[in-house]
Amino acid sequence: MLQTVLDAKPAGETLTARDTTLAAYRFMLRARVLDDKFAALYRAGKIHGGVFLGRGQEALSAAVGISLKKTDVFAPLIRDAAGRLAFGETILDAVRTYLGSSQGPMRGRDGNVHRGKPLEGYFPMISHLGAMISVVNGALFARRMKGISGTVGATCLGDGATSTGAFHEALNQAAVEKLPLVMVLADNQYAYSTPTSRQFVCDDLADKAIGYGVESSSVDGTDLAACLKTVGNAVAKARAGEGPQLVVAKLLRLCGHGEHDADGDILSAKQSYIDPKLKNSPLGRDCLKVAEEFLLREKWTDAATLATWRSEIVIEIEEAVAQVRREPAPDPYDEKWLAISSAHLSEMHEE
Amino acid sequence: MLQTVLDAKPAGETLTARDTTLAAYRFMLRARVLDDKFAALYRAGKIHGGVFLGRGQEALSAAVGISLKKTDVFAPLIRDAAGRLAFGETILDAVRTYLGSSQGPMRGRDGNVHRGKPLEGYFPMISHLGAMISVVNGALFARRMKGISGTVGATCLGDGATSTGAFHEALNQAAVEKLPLVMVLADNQYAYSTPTSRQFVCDDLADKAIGYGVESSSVDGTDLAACLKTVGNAVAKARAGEGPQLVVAKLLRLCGHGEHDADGDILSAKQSYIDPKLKNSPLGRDCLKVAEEFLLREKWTDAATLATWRSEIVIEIEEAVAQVRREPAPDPYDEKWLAISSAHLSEMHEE
Amino acid sequence: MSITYLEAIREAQAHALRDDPRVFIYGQDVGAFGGAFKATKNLAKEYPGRVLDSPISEDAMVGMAVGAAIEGMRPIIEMQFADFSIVGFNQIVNQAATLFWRTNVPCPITVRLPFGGTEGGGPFHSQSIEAIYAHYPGLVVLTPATVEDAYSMLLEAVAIDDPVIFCEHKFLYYHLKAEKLPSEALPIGKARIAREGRDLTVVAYSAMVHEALEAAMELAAEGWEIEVVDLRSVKPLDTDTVIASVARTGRLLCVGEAWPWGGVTAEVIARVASEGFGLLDVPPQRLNAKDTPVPYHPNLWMAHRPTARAVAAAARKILRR
Amino acid sequence: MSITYLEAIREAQAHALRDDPRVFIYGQDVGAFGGAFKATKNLAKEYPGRVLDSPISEDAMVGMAVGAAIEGMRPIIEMQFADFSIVGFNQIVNQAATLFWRTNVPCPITVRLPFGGTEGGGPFHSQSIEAIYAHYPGLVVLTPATVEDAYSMLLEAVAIDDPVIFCEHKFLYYHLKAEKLPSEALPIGKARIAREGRDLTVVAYSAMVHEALEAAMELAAEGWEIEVVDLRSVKPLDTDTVIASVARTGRLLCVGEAWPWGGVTAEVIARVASEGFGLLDVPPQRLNAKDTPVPYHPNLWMAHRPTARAVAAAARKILRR
Ligand SMILES: Cc1ncc(C[n+]2csc(CCOP(=O)(O)OP(=O)(O)O)c2C)c(N)n1
Ligand SMILES: Cc1ncc(C[n+]2csc(CCOP(=O)(O)OP(=O)(O)O)c2C)c(N)n1
Ligand SMILES: [Mg+2]
Ligand SMILES: [Mg+2]
Repeated sequence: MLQTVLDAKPAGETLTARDTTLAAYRFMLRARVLDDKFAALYRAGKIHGGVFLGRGQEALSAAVGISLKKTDVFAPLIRDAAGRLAFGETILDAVRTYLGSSQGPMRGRDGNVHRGKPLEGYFPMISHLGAMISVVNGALFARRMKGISGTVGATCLGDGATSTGAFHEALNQAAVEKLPLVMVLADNQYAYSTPTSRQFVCDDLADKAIGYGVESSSVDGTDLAACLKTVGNAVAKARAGEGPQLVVAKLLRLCGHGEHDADGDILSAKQSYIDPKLKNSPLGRDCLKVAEEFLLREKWTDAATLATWRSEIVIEIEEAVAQVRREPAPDPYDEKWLAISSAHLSEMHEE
Repeated sequence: MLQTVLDAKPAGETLTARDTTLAAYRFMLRARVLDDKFAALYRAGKIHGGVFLGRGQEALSAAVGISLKKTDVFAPLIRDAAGRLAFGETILDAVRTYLGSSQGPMRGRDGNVHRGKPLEGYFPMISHLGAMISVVNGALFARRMKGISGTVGATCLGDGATSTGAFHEALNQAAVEKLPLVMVLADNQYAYSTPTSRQFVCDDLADKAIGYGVESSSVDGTDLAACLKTVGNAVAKARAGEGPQLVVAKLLRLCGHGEHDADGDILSAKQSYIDPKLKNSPLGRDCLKVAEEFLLREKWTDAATLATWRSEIVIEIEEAVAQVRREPAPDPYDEKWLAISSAHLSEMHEE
Repeated sequence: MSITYLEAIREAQAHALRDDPRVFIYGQDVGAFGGAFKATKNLAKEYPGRVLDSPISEDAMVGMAVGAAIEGMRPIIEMQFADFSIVGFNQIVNQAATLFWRTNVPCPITVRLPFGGTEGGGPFHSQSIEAIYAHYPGLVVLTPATVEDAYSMLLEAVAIDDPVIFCEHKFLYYHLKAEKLPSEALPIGKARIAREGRDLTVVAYSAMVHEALEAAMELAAEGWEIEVVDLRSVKPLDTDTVIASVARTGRLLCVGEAWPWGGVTAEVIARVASEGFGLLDVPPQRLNAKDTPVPYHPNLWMAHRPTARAVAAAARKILRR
Repeated sequence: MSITYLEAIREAQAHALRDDPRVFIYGQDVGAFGGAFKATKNLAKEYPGRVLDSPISEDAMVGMAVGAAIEGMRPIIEMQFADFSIVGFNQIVNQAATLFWRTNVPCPITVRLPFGGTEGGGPFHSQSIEAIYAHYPGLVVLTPATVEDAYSMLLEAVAIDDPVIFCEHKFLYYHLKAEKLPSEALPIGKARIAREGRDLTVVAYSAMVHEALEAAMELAAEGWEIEVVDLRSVKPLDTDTVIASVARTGRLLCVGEAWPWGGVTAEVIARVASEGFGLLDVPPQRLNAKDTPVPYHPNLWMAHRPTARAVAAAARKILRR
């Protein structure tokens, strides 16, 4: 949410493209540094289970988060550290979830990218791909029933997830109900190791919109300014009641599928399953560098400021990690082992 | 299958449009009379469970069945009596299944439209809509692996079933594997009572093909000649290796969803949920009458012959029903209550 | 006046819609048409905009209910047949059922499953699948056997804060009748002694309660007094009431219409064996459907599912030990 | 040479591909990449055209396997995690599992489910869902606990004519090792006495066999002789071997990593209570995971699943009665 960043700004002043782009860039940077930290913690054996990064996808993701309002609904996926931060997630909550702190929103019950705060419109993904879309539909539907207007719901998905039945049913449902859903597809050329040629045959994922009767737009996912414009437009259209919007961004995953997947990291693997041609194509550009170059070229900032921002963020993240390390881990004896909220209806199997 | 009907024809002679159309018409007529008989048996309380008719959809369905070869694969749905007969099903087996005869292909274990003979490429539907498509894909895939070429797999679906995840996953799968699948959609304007406006938003279901990267064609489902041509072309293309083909036919269901659904029968209900405007539109034409008029106009047959055919079919069906009535019903004591074929691995729960 | 089990379900929904603006109904053909079984007859007219036809998208139907529940609504999802809920299974067991535990946000949705066998239903319109829902943490699974329970338990299902799988038996829809709707009811989680007896406890639920009662009548003529426990809810399962009954009778037969492996009957017997072992005078037994798909032909179907005669026969074996 | 549980699974598939031209493998990332766990490493290269990457379409993956099976093939489907098989559940339980009974045409497909908890797996990469498959008629459900069984049972799974749910435990993948692959094996459907003892029968399967064995060692130090039965296959379930063991020990503890309601432990106890009641000296007990989703944090996870310590504690209670 742009508002959160720009709270300092005197009320009434309108936001310039410069403001927005700078704010978005800073979320990208925060996400990149945070992801790098998670990767380092993973290598150091400090994280249980998987680590999933958004490297190379920060421009798109930040554009989604920043285009939303606090009162909107957002269901991010595994590569959306930037979007999450831009939507209002704190670094602390991200770290808490990865480290399983009992103080985090998931209280050690769920971890890594499976985090959110449903009552704040920030929906925590379940792992089953495509499953969050209809949940966002439901929230939007409910708001309409309650007479709340102007809400948008955004959700992110990869190219591979378009092959799920859940994706299909939910996008169609949004179209039938004419819901203000913005579905953002990050076509990063691979689903884990599987290239898009084994996933779909249409020329461009945006073609899929036609069959659902929804609007679509395509964007270069490595270009922050373009992402801001395209995603911003889609959000605006959805908010204006023009129905579901599909946004398809082309880009490349600049990391392994997860941090366990060394072969999937085109940047560092000796032999990667990622086609090196893609790396050298425009898709393979690092959106963070592209954004920096853009900002410098436009003279919206300078190199020294960029360096300061980065070091500030590094410190903030280190502090967050240090703090979370001191927080108590969940204690199984204190845990309420109840899967339902109606305690009187739950079954305790004493062992 | 055309061949079965025209077996009498000296080998080598090519089939004319006249031959094909007449053969298809006769399957339509057989299906209509058979369906009417099932409806009568239902009203007389002689059928357990539901009865589902294809009234108004015989032209399309017959066109599918007749366009296939004996060695092809066919997975029909609930409104495909005509296609089933044209693909080679006997009236006897249809009656046996509806009446639950132990001599039928389903041996009283399954009934009504849930019938087929898998080893003959005639797949018996399960009820879950969309679930048969990937099964057809699998058969086509297997044949390709085995080096068998020239096979086509056809499957039929309604407008409502396009909303299922199974439809999406399977059509996409066929596209990715470039399988010779012909998916025939009967857009009969309703799914049970639900109009297409609550089911999808695209202008025409054929638009869906684009997102899957498959070819599509549209046809007036009330026009036999058009159906034969369009479906025939699609089958030929699939057979020639051009990948999956989507055929969308527009028509109207001229019966209730099932025979229990009096309100759904636009022909006889006083007040139907079917929009009367549709009945009076070209979509509402009865394809059987349209075909008869066409045959007479072309002078490919005459009214007397049509009447003879009908009475011959009536007799054949009455005889089949009479015969099946004499066949033994399944006997629970003789039944092998084993859900798996490896008898040594099955569990017998003695009660 | 008399009211059927099906009408009770309609009335409960009308009641819920009337009293609670957060309630809405979503399912195939539930709108103007009133549902495949007419369980929502006229409700779309009476509550405009709150009873909506869904596309044939069971996964998205449930997902949307979860999202609406997060926003404070109380959606009721009608599956056209329980058997089709399987294509929405993921959203039920992995989305709805995990929400509270993961996030502390409750998920008050009700999924109505018209379930169980009827004549000619066949393999895909007859299934009793309560056990696979009960296996997952996070769900409440209800199986009303009476008109009164159909009504009061559905109302309670909508009222409670957790996802409820409401298994309404199609076989009971039309022929089960009551004089009037109840004004009070046992709470969910309590089983009911449907008939008292001291010789044998027969535990049943849903349609099987009626087979058990009929068997009890038959056995009464032979001098046996059978106690019939109607579980009402299979999760939570009221072990206490079952064990108290076994304490009185010393004998247990558990009857279910579902498949044997891991069904309600297995769970009940496992609990009684663990927690009430000493109360059992003879081995507890169970009677289930056969371990095959549900057959189409009535001859086969009647042999596939437990009937009053089969219950009586199984009971006699236990009584004679 | 030493071979892991995971390598045994790879070897079994290589063996099947080599010996039977009808076998092929289909699943996400199983091709050039060799699968998320590398269970198909190099197989795509060694058997060109027979190890194929699928789209992320579990429903269509299973449906396609059924169609191929009808055509005489022997497909192996790899689910990336057992938890995701739920979106292919309908095709498994309603399509594959009903085919033979409905049509007399067998359906020889094998669905591999990498299942069970590991550290940090969390709610959706840890599930043990064998029970919901076993509940449905028409499926064979296997749960190998050893490297040898992983190999021989997978080979047998591919060979038999029915749909097999092959539950391979992720926790055993890397750390369970054997000297060599077996040349002979118990047939599917037979349980195995993993350790002999006369004081208590502990029935377990998959990873829990190892917790049970560890508990048995711990208890041996206290003078107790624990018999551990490894079920190997949960459907069919070898009741005879279990009952024969209970006949020797008079005491039964059943351990499962799945949720309690209607799990394998319920089924085993229900059977022993019904068929071997008189052999039990004290009430049979079960030990399961807790009835909540599987937690992410190892502290919680270790308390959620039964561990050797928990097994030993539960065993002591039974032994002291
Ligand atoms: C239904 C389902 N099947 C399989 C998986 C396992 N899985 C997790 S991420 C992934 C690849 C996703 O690819 P894509 O959608 O392109 O997203 P990306 O990772 O490229 O961002 C797979 C197969 C899953 N999470 N859900
Ligand atoms: C997954 C699933 N959900 C619900 C049903 C119940 N059902 C059977 S037919 C039908 C309507 C189908 O409509 P359509 O696909 O348009 O075919 P038509 O009946 O019009 O030929 C429904 C909802 C089902 N069979 N499968
Ligand atoms: Mg991708
Ligand atoms: Mg239709």
